[in-house]
Amino acid sequence: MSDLSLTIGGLVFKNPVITASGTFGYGTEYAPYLDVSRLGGIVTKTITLLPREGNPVPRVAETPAGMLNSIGLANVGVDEFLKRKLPALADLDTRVIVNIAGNTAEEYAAVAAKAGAFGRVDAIEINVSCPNVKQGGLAFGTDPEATYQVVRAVRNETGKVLITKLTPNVTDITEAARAAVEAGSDALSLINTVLGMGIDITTRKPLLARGTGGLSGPAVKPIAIAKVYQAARCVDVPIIGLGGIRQWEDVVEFMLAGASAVQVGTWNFVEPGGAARIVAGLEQYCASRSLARLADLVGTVDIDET
Amino acid sequence: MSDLSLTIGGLVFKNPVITASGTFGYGTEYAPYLDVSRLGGIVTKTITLLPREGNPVPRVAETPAGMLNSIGLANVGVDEFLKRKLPALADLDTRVIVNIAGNTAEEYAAVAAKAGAFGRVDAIEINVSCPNVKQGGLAFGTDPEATYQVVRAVRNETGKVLITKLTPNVTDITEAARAAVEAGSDALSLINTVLGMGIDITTRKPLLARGTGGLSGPAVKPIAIAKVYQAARCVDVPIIGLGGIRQWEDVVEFMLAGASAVQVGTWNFVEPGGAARIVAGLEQYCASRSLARLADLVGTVDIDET
Amino acid sequence: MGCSICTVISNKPVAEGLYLMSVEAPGICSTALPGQFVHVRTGDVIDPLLRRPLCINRIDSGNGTLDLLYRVVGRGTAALAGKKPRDPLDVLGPLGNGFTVRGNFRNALVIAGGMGIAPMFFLIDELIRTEKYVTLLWGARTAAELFVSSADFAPGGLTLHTATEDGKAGHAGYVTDLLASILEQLSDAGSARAYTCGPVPMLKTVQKIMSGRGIPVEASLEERMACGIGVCAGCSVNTVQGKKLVCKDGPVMNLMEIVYDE
Amino acid sequence: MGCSICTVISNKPVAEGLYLMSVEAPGICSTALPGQFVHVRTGDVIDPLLRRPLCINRIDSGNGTLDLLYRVVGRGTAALAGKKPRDPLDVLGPLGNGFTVRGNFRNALVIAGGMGIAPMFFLIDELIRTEKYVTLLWGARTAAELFVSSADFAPGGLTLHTATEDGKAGHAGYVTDLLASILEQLSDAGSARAYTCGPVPMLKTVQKIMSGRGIPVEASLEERMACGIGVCAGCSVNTVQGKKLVCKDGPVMNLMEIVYDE
Ligand SMILES: Cc1cc2nc3c(=O)[nH]c(=O)nc-3n(C[C@H](O)[C@H](O)[C@H](O)COP(=O)(O)OP(=O)(O)OC[C@H]3O[C@@H](n4cnc5c(N)ncnc54)[C@H](O)[C@@H]3O)c2cc1C
Ligand SMILES: Cc1cc2nc3c(=O)[nH]c(=O)nc-3n(C[C@H](O)[C@H](O)[C@H](O)COP(=O)(O)OP(=O)(O)OC[C@H]3O[C@@H](n4cnc5c(N)ncnc54)[C@H](O)[C@@H]3O)c2cc1C
Ligand SMILES: Cc1cc2nc3c(=O)[nH]c(=O)nc-3n(C[C@H](O)[C@H](O)[C@H](O)COP(=O)(O)O)c2cc1C
Ligand SMILES: Cc1cc2nc3c(=O)[nH]c(=O)nc-3n(C[C@H](O)[C@H](O)[C@H](O)COP(=O)(O)O)c2cc1C
Ligand code: FES
Ligand code: FES
Repeated sequence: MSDLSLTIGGLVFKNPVITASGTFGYGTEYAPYLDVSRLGGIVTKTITLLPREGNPVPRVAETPAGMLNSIGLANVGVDEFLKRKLPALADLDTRVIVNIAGNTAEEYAAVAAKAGAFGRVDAIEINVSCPNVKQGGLAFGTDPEATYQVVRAVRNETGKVLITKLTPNVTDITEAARAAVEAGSDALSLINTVLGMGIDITTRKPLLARGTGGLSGPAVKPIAIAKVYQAARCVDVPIIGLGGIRQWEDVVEFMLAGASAVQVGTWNFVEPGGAARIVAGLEQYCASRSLARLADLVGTVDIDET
Repeated sequence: MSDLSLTIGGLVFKNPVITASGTFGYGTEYAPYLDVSRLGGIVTKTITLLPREGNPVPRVAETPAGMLNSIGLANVGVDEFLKRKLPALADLDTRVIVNIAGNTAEEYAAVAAKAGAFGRVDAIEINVSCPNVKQGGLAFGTDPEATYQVVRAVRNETGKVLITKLTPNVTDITEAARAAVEAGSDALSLINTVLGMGIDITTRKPLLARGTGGLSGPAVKPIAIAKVYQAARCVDVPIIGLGGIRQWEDVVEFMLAGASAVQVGTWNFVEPGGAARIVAGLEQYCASRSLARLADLVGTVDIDET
Repeated sequence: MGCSICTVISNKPVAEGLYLMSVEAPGICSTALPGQFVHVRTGDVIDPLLRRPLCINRIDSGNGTLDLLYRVVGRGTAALAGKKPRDPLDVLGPLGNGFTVRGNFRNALVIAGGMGIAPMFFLIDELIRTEKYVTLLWGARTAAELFVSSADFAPGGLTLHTATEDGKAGHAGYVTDLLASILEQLSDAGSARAYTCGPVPMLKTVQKIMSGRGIPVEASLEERMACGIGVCAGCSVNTVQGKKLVCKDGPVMNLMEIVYDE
Repeated sequence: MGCSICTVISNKPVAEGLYLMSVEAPGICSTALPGQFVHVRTGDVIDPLLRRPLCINRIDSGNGTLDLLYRVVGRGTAALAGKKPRDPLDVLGPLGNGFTVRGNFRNALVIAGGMGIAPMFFLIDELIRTEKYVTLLWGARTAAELFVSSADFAPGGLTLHTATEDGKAGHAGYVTDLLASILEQLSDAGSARAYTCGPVPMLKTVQKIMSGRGIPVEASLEERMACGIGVCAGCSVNTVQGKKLVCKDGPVMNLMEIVYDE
């Protein structure tokens, strides 16, 4: 058996395939379609201090080889999550990562403190794509200084492994990457969705009620690979790569670019159970190539730097 | 007959369909496949002061519903262009836009001065995605101040209609848009390609020899629509929208988002002659809806701003 | 509830742009309830990317086949229309909850507009099987779309009223024009249930006409979907109890509790 | 040179993963030269997006059909393999320049490795028609891929030497192993021309072996392409005269002028 495991901030993941926030519910919804314990980990939807109902519909739409969403972080709120959703994950043999957001750094910290008190929570992923209400609603993640503040605030509240999830909608991803690491993030995950929009020419209304939204799916994979490659070369913490993954080959591609692990998002909707099939594909890949450690691939893209 | 025309900086275009830089050669290569005079305009490849051979191969690759390129601005240089390529456009009944770039603001200005001396050149499109050698190679377009400098330098050299072509690879497109307009740009075109990358997992080499490159094609259309929508709401000059256009419906979508005209890029490769078919589609669209002026659509997306 | 590669048995147009596809799917058929839907992948491709939600139109439990009735409106349904017998079809389902068929009532009023007819054949089959008196109010754009008659259902149980926008069959106009007078005729309104599916303006009208009558009205709703199983939170709908998800809390919901904005 | 919707006549595997497709394309056939290629859209879809370049394998000018010989290596060629007789096929071509067939020479040496055989049947047909003595050195992975014999060409003109990597037919090894000795046997080297197509390592070897012999060597080259007609500047190749474009200045170029990096 080849070794598919990897370590992030001291935490061992048995394999690099994690399901992405907002695409795997609270962790058990896909149980009828796959053995969740096959996965390296799962990330919950973004959890906020108070429950949120989210944005008006339509809040999903299809685009060429991708989709747009503007769910608006609909979730049950941290208390309800910890009371009613987290217990269902007790017996799963997989890492549980709770994704959090807030409108202020203090809100992030408060959610992290609550979630961090639970043993079943293995790590916290900080979604910095949330609007920073104190600074006029621009996302925290588009400003390295705000990113630093948020990560720092969370770091002060919890000893859990911290992953900061970066937005691709910036001029230079390495600035946010460095800020997150300096503030104490144990790892980075990228990319969150790409800003996008579509318009129905018959009704003249936007495809999403809110106008713009987040693009995901195969269409964004080249963007994600580029950002992972850039981030991996500028920080020393592990990178979790995501954006458009749908098959084991994509995972290998992200690993070559510098990712230690990956997340599968939109593809869960297309192929429920697809994430487990990707794990099987990686096992076969390692076996057929007699690759002892999958992690040896990380960052080994062969680029002529001239 | 409906009126498909529009005006940019006093220059009348008979219809909004223009072919994009780098995807239509020097203007005549596609003549066997379509009547170039059917088009509203054509944009040449980027022209630089000196000839350029471009980057090592592979320099094109395919991605989900899109493609990557890193041609490296291969072109014959401005003198050769003006002497040998421009004359062939003499008899075309279409607007000729010369796309220019340089490594310094002075280089941009020099190319603009040379091209601007020719009557056949109707407008100049400034490609600010070129690396700014004076400032360490980051693209001019990623820095509003550098964008301003370049546009200003060109504006000082020529009275031609100026279009500044913006890169989408920025945190906030409205900053670059405002800078270009303040510096005297008569219009903006967006988007240039999106930073992307792919890796061949068999060879472990990047799909493009250079590693990262520019993503284009249908995959990026939602990104382009979002940027056009944002830019159109913050400046008063006409916007030329592009990114992923392949059919007349896409043109209408860009117009609703705020574009006065559009450019067709990658799709030329898939369907030579496709740009002319799009013009025909727009004519039919106007006729079937008894739309007197296509330009009335511009910016009329129906968004609930709450 | 599962995801399986089924086999297309037949796939034919029944009116212009309207197709009926039969799919061999014994697993789904054995548990499906009227009103549930399936989430179909239209091809083994990444464009179009998402699955398409379609109601279960009818079930032949003997043969283990289910019918899908769909209108070609875009790329996904066009791809479906291109499927041939023996082609594989990736079907997720049955999903969501169904109509209430059991219970202590005698009269069933079914109000369907346009593609809203899709879930109703299965429902009517079940209503007749459980010995209800069924009145179907069926509105369509053209007479050709009224491609099924009461003879296509088990005998005895079905009274059919039709309306067409082109006026070529039945009442000329909307099906909701008929609703009020049908309600008057209803012998025993206290023991009636209503079922409806159709475009939003129709549902709003039905909601208005039915309000205050004490007849339970179940509607099969539509919303844009990504996952189809309650994960993405894409398909939300406003109800008097707050936002709910059409795919998981529906698609069948109490019409009187749906909150439509102005 | 044009873009047209042609019709697939037949499409069959000739060896594992190797397909031969016949396409009705009288317009293209009437002007095509050996060595030219066509740029094919593999479906009416946006994914895969780009056209695929394929050599013209052979032409039946009487029937106005052309053959494409292709190996299934990815999504585009897999889509091609799924085409059935009467399916439409969007073909752009003929593109690029062809091999030099005319001229004052008697011996033609054709060196093909793997898919490099693709443009050679058309070339050999023309060489035989213009009364050259043709020697074909054909290397393949397996014996099954050597699916054509000298009997499949007009009589008299063709001598065939084969090599297979699995050693099941002809020389066991690379086709270039045969090249030097064949050159020795060549009666009249001063009046010979060589033509080659195959993977880059093979072309490099051919370049080395042929160097200094004064025999013109034309190679059909490959590079990643977007437009196929000299617009995108994607398919550049280094030559002693600087960068050229494979699609426009090639695909047939003087092999001795190609600059390969180390
Ligand atoms: C629970 C449910 C059951 C349905 N049952 C049927 C049925 O039995 N027969 C039938 O003809 N139609 C039904 N619809 C509508 C059907 O899903 C759409 O017509 C179909 O998805 C359109 O796909 P397309 O690719 O052809 O159109 P496109 O417009 O190209 O689709 C683009 C995107 O929008 C979505 N979309 C488009 N129209 C609708 C719509 N009306 N509702 C939801 N999503 C839409 C698509 O799923 C896709 O994601 C149902 C919808 C829902 C939610
Ligand atoms: C002038 C020319 C003539 C050719 N003639 C033939 C022929 O007659 N028979 C044949 O089997 N093959 C031929 N090839 C190679 C053929 O074009 C590729 O095998 C094919 O494009 C692969 O497409 P795919 O979608 O199956 O593979 P994918 O790997 O999925 O393709 C991805 C992208 O890479 C490109 N690509 C992949 N391999 C090659 C390659 N070797 N050369 C150029 N582009 C490639 C594709 O066109 C596409 O854009 C020729 C190539 C060129 C440049
Ligand atoms: C419907 C939907 C909802 C999402 N919700 C969240 C969320 O709540 N929090 C978050 O950090 N990312 C969210 N994302 C982003 C994904 O986790 C992921 O970063 C992105 O979709 C790119 O990956 P993919 O292409 O594999 O989907 C969401 C994505 C989708 C499609
Ligand atoms: C092969 C290729 C070459 C390009 N070269 C240039 C160029 O020289 N100058 C420029 O401003 N844009 C260039 N572009 C960008 C296009 O003009 C256009 O902005 C981009 O491709 C998005 O539009 P599309 O999706 O319609 O292709 C190039 C694009 C491609 C695909
Ligand atoms: S479609 Fe995903 S929650 Fe309903
Ligand atoms: S493929 Fe575009 S120039 Fe050759």
